Amino acid sequence: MPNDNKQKPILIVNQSAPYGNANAKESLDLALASSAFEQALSILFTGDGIYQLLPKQSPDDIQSKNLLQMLKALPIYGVEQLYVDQQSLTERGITELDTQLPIVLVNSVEISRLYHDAQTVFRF
Amino acid sequence: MPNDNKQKPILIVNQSAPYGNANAKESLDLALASSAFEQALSILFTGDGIYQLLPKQSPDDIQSKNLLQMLKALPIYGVEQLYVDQQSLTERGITELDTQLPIVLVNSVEISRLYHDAQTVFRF
Amino acid sequence: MIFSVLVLGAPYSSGASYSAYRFAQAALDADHNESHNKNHSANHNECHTIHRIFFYQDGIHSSSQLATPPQDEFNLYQAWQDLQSTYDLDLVTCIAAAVRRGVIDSGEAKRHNKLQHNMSTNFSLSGLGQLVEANALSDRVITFGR
Amino acid sequence: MIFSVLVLGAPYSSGASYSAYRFAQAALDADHNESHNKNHSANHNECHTIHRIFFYQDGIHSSSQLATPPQDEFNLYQAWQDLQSTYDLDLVTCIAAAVRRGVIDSGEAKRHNKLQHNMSTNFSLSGLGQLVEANALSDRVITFGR
Amino acid sequence: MILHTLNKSPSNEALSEQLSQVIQADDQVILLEDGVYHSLLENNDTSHWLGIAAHVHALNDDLKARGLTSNNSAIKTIDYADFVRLSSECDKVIAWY
Amino acid sequence: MILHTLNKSPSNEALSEQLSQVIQADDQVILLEDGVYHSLLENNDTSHWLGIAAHVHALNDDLKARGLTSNNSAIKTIDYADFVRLSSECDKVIAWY
Repeated sequence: MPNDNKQKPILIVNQSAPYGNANAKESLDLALASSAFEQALSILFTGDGIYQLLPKQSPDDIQSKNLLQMLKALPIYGVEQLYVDQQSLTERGITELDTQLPIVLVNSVEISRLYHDAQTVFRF
Repeated sequence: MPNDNKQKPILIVNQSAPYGNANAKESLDLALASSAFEQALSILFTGDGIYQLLPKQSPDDIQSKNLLQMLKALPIYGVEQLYVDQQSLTERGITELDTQLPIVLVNSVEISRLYHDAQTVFRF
Repeated sequence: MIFSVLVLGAPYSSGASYSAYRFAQAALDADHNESHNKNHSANHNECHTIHRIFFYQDGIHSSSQLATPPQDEFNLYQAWQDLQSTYDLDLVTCIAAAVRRGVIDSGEAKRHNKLQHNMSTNFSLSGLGQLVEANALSDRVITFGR
Repeated sequence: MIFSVLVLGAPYSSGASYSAYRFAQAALDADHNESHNKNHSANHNECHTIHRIFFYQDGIHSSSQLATPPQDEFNLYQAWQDLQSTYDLDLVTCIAAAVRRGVIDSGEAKRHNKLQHNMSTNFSLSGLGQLVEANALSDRVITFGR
Repeated sequence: MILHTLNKSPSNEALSEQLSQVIQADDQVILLEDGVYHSLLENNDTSHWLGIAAHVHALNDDLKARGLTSNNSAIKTIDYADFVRLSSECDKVIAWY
Repeated sequence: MILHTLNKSPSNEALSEQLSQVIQADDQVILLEDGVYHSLLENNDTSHWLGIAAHVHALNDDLKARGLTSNNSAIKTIDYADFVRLSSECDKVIAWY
């Protein structure tokens, strides 16, 4: 986890399902902008945000861009780990996330630490 | 409760607290428009919508119009009864509503009947 | 069957506008198919019309003429305009909801001394009476909420 | 202390824009009071500046030049414009979020072949880099969400 | 017989409760947008709308977009033409959002 | 020490749960907009943020608008100048909405 205070580490929290509104897309845009400016960045998926990580998304027929494909590109931009709230998965009965994503499951204590280690938190 | 099918009775459901967003105000605008066209109209307050009925609202300092005052004018426009979900009051520990409003407390069965008697339901 | 449609959410911020568009398209297609296909299933043997599509609350943003989605994304604003032209639909934007949110036609621009306007001419500004009337004259009002 | 402010909700649909306006006003007032009142309480003995106010997601609608609230209602759009003029604030509207939602300045209008534009000249369109930079250069980013 | 449409995920529990209060056994439900995440639930609770409604449908385009296939056999996938047809077959349509 | 701002009513339970997960005993909370309805609650539950946070404040203008007076003695009413001051005194500000 990035923890260099001079760099003002950013935590982006995704708590919205994809496609139903612009949150997932506009969160990703901010993540890409942050990494373009070489900011220390962590990304957490929690609540309905974990739906962004389901495999086999195919939004062609609702004429949207595939957000999962865009998430898969994050490592190219230097975002090496995506933190995923284990409890949110359990509550939703989700056992299978996309295998190509660099996922790290986190528990309640680790999530609290992510918030406390960040200088700024953006929630979507 | 209005139940003349030719008149297409309308049910307006208020489930939003006032001031935080436009729902309460824009619901009221629709209620006034409906009564101006002499439509059979019922109005139900449920969930956070019951907060619209709290006495002593004083939104001058957030530079908003007093929505409670506007609700009090509804009888002038022919809306004689405001249906209020008893359970929503209980859950929120609300014991006191504005005394000048023509309130009728309703239970779960009566709420279901309001929905079934309406031809069109508008929720805010 | 006569439908009217109520749209309460803005493009991007809500799926309401897109879902309403798809519903309208399907209702009008069903109507169209009907006149050409006598063997159509019994379930589809009804002619549908859309009396009016009313845009209220944040739904009014669908009538923007100035919105420009990226070229590789679906342009829902343009799609509504095209659907209106094709079927001569009555697309009504609530005037009170729109003026306070910044969507105005040339007439309102004059009235409020604004030098610019931003509403598509495929939509018309009118009052909530148009929604009440649509409800009275339609068999069903289908709402697409935020 | 250097603040930046992030606004994510539209006027009417959310309290975000109004609360952000009140916060900005209070931060700038505290600063102003400070220079005139040496006996100010210890809690207020800091000079505050607002580096930037960034409007993202539905927050971009605050920068509309065409919104006209009823005359008996508070005009939050005008209030932002006045606050900008008074304090020479840097009000930045996210260009990507705004263009897809229908808020554009004269430059974007030209670029997209639109005959009209609707953004207040008290705001400027720019990219998300301006939010990232604001975060890097401010002590606190205060977010007002939908 | 009422057709209910639902466009929010199960996380919006207050909304599901309101629908559960109103729905009757012969009513139908269409899941659209984020409402389709309800297809991940198995619910035999007869006080919950999912355990009450005679017929629950989910829009196929919205399911596919989100990587869902309805493995809940009680939920039937439909297209927008079916949505229009069901709207006309039911007495009225109530939207939950 | 973190300053948390909360602008939604207790009906948004998922939001309160998220905040409860993150908050620590020396953190502070400001209730604004519909968040001020939390002042109607009496909560001694030490797993809920209202039972955890050292100091909970509510914006007076938002309380008054909604007809509320904080009869919860644990909640202090403040104005926007206090909001600004608390923002600078805390290490960072996290908004819950």
